[in-house]
Amino acid sequence: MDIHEIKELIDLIETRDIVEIEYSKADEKIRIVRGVPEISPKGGKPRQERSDGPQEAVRPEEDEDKDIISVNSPFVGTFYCAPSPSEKPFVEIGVKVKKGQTIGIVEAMKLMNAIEADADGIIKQILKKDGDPVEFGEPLFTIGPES
Amino acid sequence: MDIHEIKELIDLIETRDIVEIEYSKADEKIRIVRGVPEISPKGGKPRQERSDGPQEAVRPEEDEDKDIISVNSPFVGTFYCAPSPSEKPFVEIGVKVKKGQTIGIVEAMKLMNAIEADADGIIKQILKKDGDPVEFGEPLFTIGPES
Amino acid sequence: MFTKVLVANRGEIAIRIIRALKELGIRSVAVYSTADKNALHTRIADEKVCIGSAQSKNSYLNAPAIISAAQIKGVDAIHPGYGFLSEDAGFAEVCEAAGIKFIGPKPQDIELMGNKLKAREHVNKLGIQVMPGTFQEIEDEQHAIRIAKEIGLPLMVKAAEGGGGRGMKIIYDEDQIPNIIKIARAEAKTAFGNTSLYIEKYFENVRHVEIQIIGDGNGGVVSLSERECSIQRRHQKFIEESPSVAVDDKLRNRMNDAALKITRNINYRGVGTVEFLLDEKGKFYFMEMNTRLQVEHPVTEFVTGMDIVAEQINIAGGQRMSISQKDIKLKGHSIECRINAEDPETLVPSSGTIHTYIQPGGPWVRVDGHVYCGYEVPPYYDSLIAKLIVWAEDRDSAIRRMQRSLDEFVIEGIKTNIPLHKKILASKDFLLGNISTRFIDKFI
Amino acid sequence: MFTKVLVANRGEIAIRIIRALKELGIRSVAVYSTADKNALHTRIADEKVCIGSAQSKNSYLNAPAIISAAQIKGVDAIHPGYGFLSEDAGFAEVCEAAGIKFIGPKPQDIELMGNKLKAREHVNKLGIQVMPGTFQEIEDEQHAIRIAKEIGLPLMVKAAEGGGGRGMKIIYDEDQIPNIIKIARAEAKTAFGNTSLYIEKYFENVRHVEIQIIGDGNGGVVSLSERECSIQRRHQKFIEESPSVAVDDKLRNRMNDAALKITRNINYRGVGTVEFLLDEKGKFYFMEMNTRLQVEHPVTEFVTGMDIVAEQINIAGGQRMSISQKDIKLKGHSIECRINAEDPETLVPSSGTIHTYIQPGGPWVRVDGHVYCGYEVPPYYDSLIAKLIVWAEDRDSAIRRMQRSLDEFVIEGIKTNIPLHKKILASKDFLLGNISTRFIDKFI
Repeated sequence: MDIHEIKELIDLIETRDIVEIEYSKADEKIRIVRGVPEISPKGGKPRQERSDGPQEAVRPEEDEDKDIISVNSPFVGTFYCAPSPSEKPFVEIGVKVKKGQTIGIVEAMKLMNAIEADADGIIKQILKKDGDPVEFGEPLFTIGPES
Repeated sequence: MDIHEIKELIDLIETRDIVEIEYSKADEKIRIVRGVPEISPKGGKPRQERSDGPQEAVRPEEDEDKDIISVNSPFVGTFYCAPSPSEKPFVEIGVKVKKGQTIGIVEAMKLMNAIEADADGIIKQILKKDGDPVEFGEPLFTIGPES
Repeated sequence: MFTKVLVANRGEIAIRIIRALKELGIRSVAVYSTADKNALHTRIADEKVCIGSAQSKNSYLNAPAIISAAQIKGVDAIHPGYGFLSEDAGFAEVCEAAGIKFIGPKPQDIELMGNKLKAREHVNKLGIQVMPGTFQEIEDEQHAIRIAKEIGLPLMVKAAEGGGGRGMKIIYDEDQIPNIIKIARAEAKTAFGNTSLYIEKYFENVRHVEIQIIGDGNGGVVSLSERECSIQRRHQKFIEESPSVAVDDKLRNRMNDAALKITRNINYRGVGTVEFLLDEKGKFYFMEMNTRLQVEHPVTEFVTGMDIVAEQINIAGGQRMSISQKDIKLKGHSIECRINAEDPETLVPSSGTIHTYIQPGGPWVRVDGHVYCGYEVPPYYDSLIAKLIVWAEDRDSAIRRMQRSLDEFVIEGIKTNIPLHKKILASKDFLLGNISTRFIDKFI
Repeated sequence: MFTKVLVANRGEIAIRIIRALKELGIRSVAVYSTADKNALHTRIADEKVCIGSAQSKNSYLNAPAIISAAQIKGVDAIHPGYGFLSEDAGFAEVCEAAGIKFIGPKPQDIELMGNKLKAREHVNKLGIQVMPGTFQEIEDEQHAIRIAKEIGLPLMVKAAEGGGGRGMKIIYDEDQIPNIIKIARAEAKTAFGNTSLYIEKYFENVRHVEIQIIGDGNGGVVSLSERECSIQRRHQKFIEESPSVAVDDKLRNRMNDAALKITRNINYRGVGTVEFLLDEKGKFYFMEMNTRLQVEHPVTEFVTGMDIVAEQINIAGGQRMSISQKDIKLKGHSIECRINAEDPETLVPSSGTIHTYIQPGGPWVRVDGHVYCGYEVPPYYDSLIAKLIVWAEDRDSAIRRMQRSLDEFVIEGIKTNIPLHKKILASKDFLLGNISTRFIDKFI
């Protein structure tokens, strides 16, 4: 390994979320350490909510499964799972959807805003119930790949 | 690896976000550690003194030389280096002292408190001048071993 | 009275309002943008709703999202604070149309005072001296040049829909007129969505003195007297006090009367501030009226003992004024320093994480802030992070109290204007009360 | 007046005094123990001196070190704060002998009031009702039993050199007498260096109401009226207010008169507090007098508008009273909650590092504290870390303001008594003012 290779490694370490690279040759050993554990903001760590307002939305398990995507509410308003109270829900868990397909509605100020699937796939979770209030950015659905 | 390569590595470590480079040759080994942000006592780090009161006493280099000991003031008061203004100082730098020997005086409320050497050795530093005010715990002398 | 109120704002003023609501036993709903997830106002409110992304236009200026949040939370009223939607007559109307009380003036009063030309006309008709200048918008450069010849240079070009110190340009030289008109029009278009401009005389050595009024919409309007707001930087207030050293009892009465005339005439409801320029001879000129709660309301609270925000909420809830004009007496002296997260030299806003935060305290010191140790100041909003307000028996004591409070205030991790405040407070001219709207320019 | 003053204390009261000195334009010198290297009082003072190791007896109670520090710093006066050396007549004498003004009463007044038996005698002679009990110290167990028969059980055994709620034992049963006398004597010896005990009647359902007075030593003594301090835990005050719901104008005048009689008689100089027990029928009994600044002085500052610490310093500097009795009017209502670093259940002091600290703010909220985010609370001293004081137009509003302030107060990393304060403030009996010195016992 020469100085250029080392430079390349440094470029890598700087641009990627990597903090440590170890490398041996005989019998090859490699050690790459990813992004520093967030040094939690000591002193400023916001404490747990004590508001009795809505709790933080349960994040879908994005991290656990990279293929699962979350469809979030683009508006603050009221979530509806069906076009009207007398009709069937747009989707149910396990149903196959196409990108762009309407899968729910968020009403804000009497305006019905269609919520569309962001990707092709299977509805994995429906995180809100019909008539639930939703905030901006709150996850409504998760969509996963066909298994 | 020659001196130029080492210099280049030093340049690298200085200019890039890197805190550690390890390198071996036989069977190649390399280790690069990226700069972990200083985990300074976030939030609580007391800021530098802005008082115009006495500055923190310069600590004698205890850490650098374990054999050097510091003689600190046991009282808040006024330091004197001699028994009386007309007499010679108890000690001077380079003088050999015995444990228990009087090497200075701290006056507090008209009482003269003898300051004794804590150990046998040589006076390395006299950190206060005659008549200086001293605080509790402030270093007055350092004593080192005979060299 | 209300049982639940949504606060359509952020930062220190949202906190101020939530505090008042709590003290009145009214539930509070905070709204926040994604950038304000950890903001203090969301933590002290009883409930909270995320209304949009970081950019103000998507959240705190997003009227439909705010109304929608109000509806899903079932609130009785919305308090707009200052800035954002507080002087948007359309928003006030939409609130009322949605059956939600707007805690502020009647929409037509917001509109009247929001258009500076209409406001000037209204006040002029009442026989109160307005700033010398035009009552119509400027047609073109030639028109502006004619006006310049008529009232004399220097002049100030203002946006008719502007206000609060924004959208203003000074003309010192006739040659500048075409160019400045062009720039001002473009800026007014961007900032206020309206190209209307008008021209006022520009006075150099004057004070900005404003009168705080409050009306119940049932004929009751009282004046809480003046605030001295001459210490400004780039037309933004920097230090405010009450009372003003330049105002004696006689002048105070005259200014109060003028402000009351302007507002009683329209049976004003809510809090408002009538801004005057005061010249060296004690002559005052109407500039504009702000139809909302003011940043600097605490100095008036300190000297009058009145909780202005509580009174504002009570009045919006249908109560009558709790106090009559004769009960209002100024006691002692109060000063406010606006603590901004900005470079004190360049005024560039400073964002980042605050890693040390020690607030001053002790007798007659009030801090209205929204930051804390570990808080990350987002780059999207106003740079005001705290207001430091003190009270004392007299002005000299108040200045000394402010000085020691500024000395105690430790904020590290971001830059603030505290060093500049200290310099001003220590200056002889400030101490003597020799101040004008150009104080800081001369001072720096 | 003074040019430089040494503050012989730590914590919030050292800070309070340094603030007053700064506002008066007097240089301040902080003293500190090695455990208080990073303490806030050392950071806001103009100068500072380390006077000894962590244990109070080596530093804040170390009179020679403090005098020596005063001498090397060349101060004119020493302010002792409360606790530590503040009621040590010997220290006051040593100060004066060293040519340093002691900011406090004349040594003989400290001594008179410091010996509770002498104080009782002094007050009794003036025709003011003292607590039923003895005027001599208890000779032996038999003597104590005779007294018990005379004035009836329950009784309180107190240390003659005690005070401030320390060194007190209640006797409910005659059989307990020998044992309690023995224990009390041993404790008094350890705590106050003196075995003298005396006995008072113990009242169960009474209030602790005290009168704040201030005298200039030149014949001027004024009363700043009462503080209600009945909410106590283990004889330590917990919540204080002014005025007291149990005191009407007539009773206030009578209590003020009694306090003035006691202090005018000795031409009292400095601030002081005359403590009374007040029974349900409005009858009051002299308990003791504290010859120093009181922890709870801020509630009196809020309702009178007087800066008690500034006045105290001015008087020690030779000035006359700035105010006469007729100018003192109580306005509104003030409440103080003492925030202690302690387990709210067990009362065990809690030391450690504060990693989150968000202080309440806004209108009429005052915090006198000495901790900050990142501060390590040392285990050596009193558990008081902050006083939260509010003011409002009336008691109900003040309670609501205190409630919202307690809700806002975030202290993490150590345990505090905030949860207990919240419980008390929310209780119906507190709201109705149905309180007595046994309130917390009954409440928990």
